[in-house]
Amino acid sequence: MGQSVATWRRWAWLTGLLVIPLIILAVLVYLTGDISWIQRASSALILMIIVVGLHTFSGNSGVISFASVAFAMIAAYTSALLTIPVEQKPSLFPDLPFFLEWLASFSVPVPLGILMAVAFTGLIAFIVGIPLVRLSGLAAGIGTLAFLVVVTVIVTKWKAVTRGESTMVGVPKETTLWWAVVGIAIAIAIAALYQMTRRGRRLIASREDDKAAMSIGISIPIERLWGWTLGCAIAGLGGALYGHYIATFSATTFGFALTFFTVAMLVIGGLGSLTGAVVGVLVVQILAEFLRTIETQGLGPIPMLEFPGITEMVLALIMLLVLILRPAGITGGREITTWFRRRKSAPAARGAST
Amino acid sequence: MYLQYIIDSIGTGSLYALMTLGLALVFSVMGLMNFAYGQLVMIGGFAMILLRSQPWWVLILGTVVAVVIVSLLMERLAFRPVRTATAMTMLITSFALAQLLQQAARVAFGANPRPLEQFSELSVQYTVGDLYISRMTLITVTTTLVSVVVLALLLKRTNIGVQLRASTEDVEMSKLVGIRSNRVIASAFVISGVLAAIVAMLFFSTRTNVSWSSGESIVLIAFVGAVIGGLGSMVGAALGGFLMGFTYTMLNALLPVELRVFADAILYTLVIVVLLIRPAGIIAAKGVRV
Amino acid sequence: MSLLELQGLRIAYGEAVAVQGLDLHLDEGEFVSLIGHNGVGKSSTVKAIAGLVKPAAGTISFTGEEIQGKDPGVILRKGIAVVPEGRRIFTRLTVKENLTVGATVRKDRSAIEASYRSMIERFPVLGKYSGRMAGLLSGGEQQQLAIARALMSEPRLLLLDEPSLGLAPQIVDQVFDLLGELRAQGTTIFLVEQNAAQAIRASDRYYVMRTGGVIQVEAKGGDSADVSAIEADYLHFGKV
Amino acid sequence: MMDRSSRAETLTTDGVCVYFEGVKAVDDISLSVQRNRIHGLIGPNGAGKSTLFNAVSGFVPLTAGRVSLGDADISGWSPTRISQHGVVRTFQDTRIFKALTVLENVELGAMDAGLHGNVGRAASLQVLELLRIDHLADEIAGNVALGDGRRVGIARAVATQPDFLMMDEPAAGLDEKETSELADSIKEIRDERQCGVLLVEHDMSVIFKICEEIHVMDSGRTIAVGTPDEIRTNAAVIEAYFGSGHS
Repeated sequence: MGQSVATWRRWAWLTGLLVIPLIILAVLVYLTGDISWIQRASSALILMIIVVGLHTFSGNSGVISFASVAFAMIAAYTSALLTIPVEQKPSLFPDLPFFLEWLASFSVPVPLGILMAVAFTGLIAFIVGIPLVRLSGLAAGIGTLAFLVVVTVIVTKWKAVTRGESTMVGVPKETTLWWAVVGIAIAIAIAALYQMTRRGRRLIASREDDKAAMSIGISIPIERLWGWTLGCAIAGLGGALYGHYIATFSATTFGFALTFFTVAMLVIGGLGSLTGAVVGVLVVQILAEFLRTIETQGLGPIPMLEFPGITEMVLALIMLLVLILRPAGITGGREITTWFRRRKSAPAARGAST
Repeated sequence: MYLQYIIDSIGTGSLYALMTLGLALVFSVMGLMNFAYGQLVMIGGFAMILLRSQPWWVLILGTVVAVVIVSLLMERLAFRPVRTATAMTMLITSFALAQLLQQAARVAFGANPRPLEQFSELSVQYTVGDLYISRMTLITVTTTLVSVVVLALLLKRTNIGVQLRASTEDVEMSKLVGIRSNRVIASAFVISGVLAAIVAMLFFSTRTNVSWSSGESIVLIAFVGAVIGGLGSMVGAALGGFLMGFTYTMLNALLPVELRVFADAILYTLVIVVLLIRPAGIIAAKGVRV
Repeated sequence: MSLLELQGLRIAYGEAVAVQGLDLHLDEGEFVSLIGHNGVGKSSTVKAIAGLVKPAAGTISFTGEEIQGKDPGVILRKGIAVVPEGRRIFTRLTVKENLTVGATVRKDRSAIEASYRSMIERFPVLGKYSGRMAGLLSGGEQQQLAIARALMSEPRLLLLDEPSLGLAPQIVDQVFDLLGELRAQGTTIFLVEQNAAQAIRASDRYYVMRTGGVIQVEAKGGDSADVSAIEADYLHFGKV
Repeated sequence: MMDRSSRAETLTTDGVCVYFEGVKAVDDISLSVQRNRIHGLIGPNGAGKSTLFNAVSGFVPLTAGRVSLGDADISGWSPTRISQHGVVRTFQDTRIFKALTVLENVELGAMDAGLHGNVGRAASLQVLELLRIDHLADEIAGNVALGDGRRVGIARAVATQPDFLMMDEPAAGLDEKETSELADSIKEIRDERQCGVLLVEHDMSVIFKICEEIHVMDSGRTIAVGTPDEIRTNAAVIEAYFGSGHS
């Protein structure tokens, strides 16, 4: 690609600074040997992949999307359909439509299934992206939300292929904490590379100032389509891993609640930076687990508070406070690497930007 | 046969139109898409349960007052501090607020839906030839028409209405002529709250229960309707909501049975098509920040 | 005591200094202009007086009271009404609504109604189109409306930012005639203009603002020798 | 990115009109910018210069008339396409990418000329040097002073290797020293890059110092075209700047 050395160095720094602490965290959790903590860490890391995917499009383009969970859902179902053992298929999917009949006698190992699911998700994203990326602002929000509804309805009602409202069962349960760690490392590495190389930087330019971007020959729909396709594929990676993690799921697993939580985590972390995506998920997830522990078993002197909804309620309240006190999110939309860079050029950092 | 479908669709469409109005009004004065609007309707539903045994005028008044108070608190505590933040931050703030209210209702009223005793006097059916018109449809259509007219008169004829419209067009200039933006925005939230209470009363009168999650589907419809209709224009918003309800009911009536389950998918695909053709909505208002 | 007095005014947007060390004053009943070309900080000065930007340093006193950094509504209630650059009438309000909204700070409805009637007497075209959407008026009519809207608050000081902007020459003449009439009727006017010659001729005194935000001259009167000196300086014709 | 082997020699407008709701912002303007020449476009505030500028660069649709680049009709093209074909503009409010560094801003411009990675970086540094802001390369663009920000915006446009560079009031808000340095820089850019320059500017010192031809607009129409010496003494120009009552 002919990237400059400096670009590669910055990529390595950003990826390392984000991934290494996550690996350390995962190892520490693993060493506790506590199954429930390992499970929580795994699902948090998988969720983080979806949020990194969301950041890759929304963070870099500044255009809101509610569709990343829809792509996670598509990937989870695709990978499930590809990897469920052949012997179970006739009883699970007795009425496959003619163009999908080959699925009944077809099964691949889970890693391959995940890869194929990610590729398929990327393809779907590319196709629906051609019209969708032309929308901006609230229209983009509604357009992607409408897409989420369409996917949800199809998944819920297309019984022959998705088992409809019944849960998907027989999905190989293979995702472990280590798979999740590898997944997030790949997602972060790709997302970091994308935003430092020319396509990503053009998309960021269009976010910063659309008119200026056009004035130097940047085609905003094309750059958005790239970011959208890549971001949706990354979200697909998260979705496929999640499918093989929980093994039984339905459309409601990937509903509005998850959608809005992923968007909220991104905004709370700080929209516009990969660091924000990672930090947002970590902070919200740790907080949620902490509250859930109080709700179900109490914590130290705090008694058990067994009201359904109390965890979500307090979590929402805290999210609200973060947004009110720090509207630009915890990181303010800056990457972890800029803290180092800023120090380097400290004498020139005059005044505040407006 | 078709006429019957159209009558039913007009009933649903009117209710949806009313849902979008309150949302669009707040959007037009402060550029906020208030996701917590659906929770106002939900709160109205619970207020109805608590006041069910009271005389009808107490029930109506109590519901309106309860919803308006929550609407005002929302503005003061959550939205005023983020008024100058990005549209995205405001949107997510309203989402967090919606979560907070929803979960608070779950904690307060329990996870299971609470039954709401039916209003038997509303379920009367009238027969005209071979057409059926329920009293509820008539009430809904009338209420919507009256609300739209009252809102139009309010915006057109009163000082606060003129100030609201001035602020909608140019916030800085409206400050320069001495309009107190805090008061104007608060009054938009009051009107929005009244509309949400009316929606709650119409909506839950035909349902048998109220649940903490009741507000979710309502806000989705209102949100989508307001955007495709045209934000910042009240007529556009009402039209968008009406079309959502009308089209949905017609699709359910006219689609062949095997496709009927996909009515939502078809409706939302149509929404995407409308957005692509007219990103600013069917009736686009000039100079609205999106 | 001056009606309006700016002392050591400094306005900065982050790193960019728009106005530096500006001093000027204005007495009751005077017509004073501030001229200078684009980008020298004239509009920033107007915004600071109107309360739309907070000065970084210096004071703005009105009737002896410091008003810098106060809200626009507060400043308007003290008696400074603004006719902003680009007019900024409310295009989707009717002409009459634009005028009544201009009187937001006043309470007495019958007095407002009386002001409205006197306003349409002075600006017959506004009476003629009172029920029309203001966006349908021509540029000159919109400028009259913007001035009338500001007058509806019964200000002690009328502050105008580039009222001639984008208007045809005859219409500009009309606007200046109107300002002259207002002056004759005792309205205190502070005019910020790029159209130097007409502003100089219309006003009692004028200030010239130069890049860097420093007031270079405070000249009196409007005799022709003075004007051509300013003109030379203004267009930089002499420096080439 | 685009094949610029056949570089156009002229950028012309023929009878361009732009009306907004009945207001004739630009009314029948014909002008021609030659490669290797610096053209000034002046006129009082509200004369329609910016609208014309936006129309030529594709940001505002034409009501009538035609914009041509060499023999090609570029009326109605998107801003992206126009800039890809070598007509690149700057903005009065700089519109630099504030969150990126100065160098990254300019590199984005270089990408339009097909220069990436180390090559693009080297080319960008060269442009920064030409504009004498190479010492700011690693600054976050949002943190630089106004005058430097203007130069970043110009550098970004120059890095696209334009055939025609359109500058919208580059000297607004700069002090006298900065303005004079900027004028020198514009001349250097033209000399080194062999591009045509269309310069909208209020500061007459810049216009008279570097322009070879000046086009004067008032109320949407052309009132004079000529060399600096002709314009300086043109009665219509003086009247436009000082109002009809004067003379």
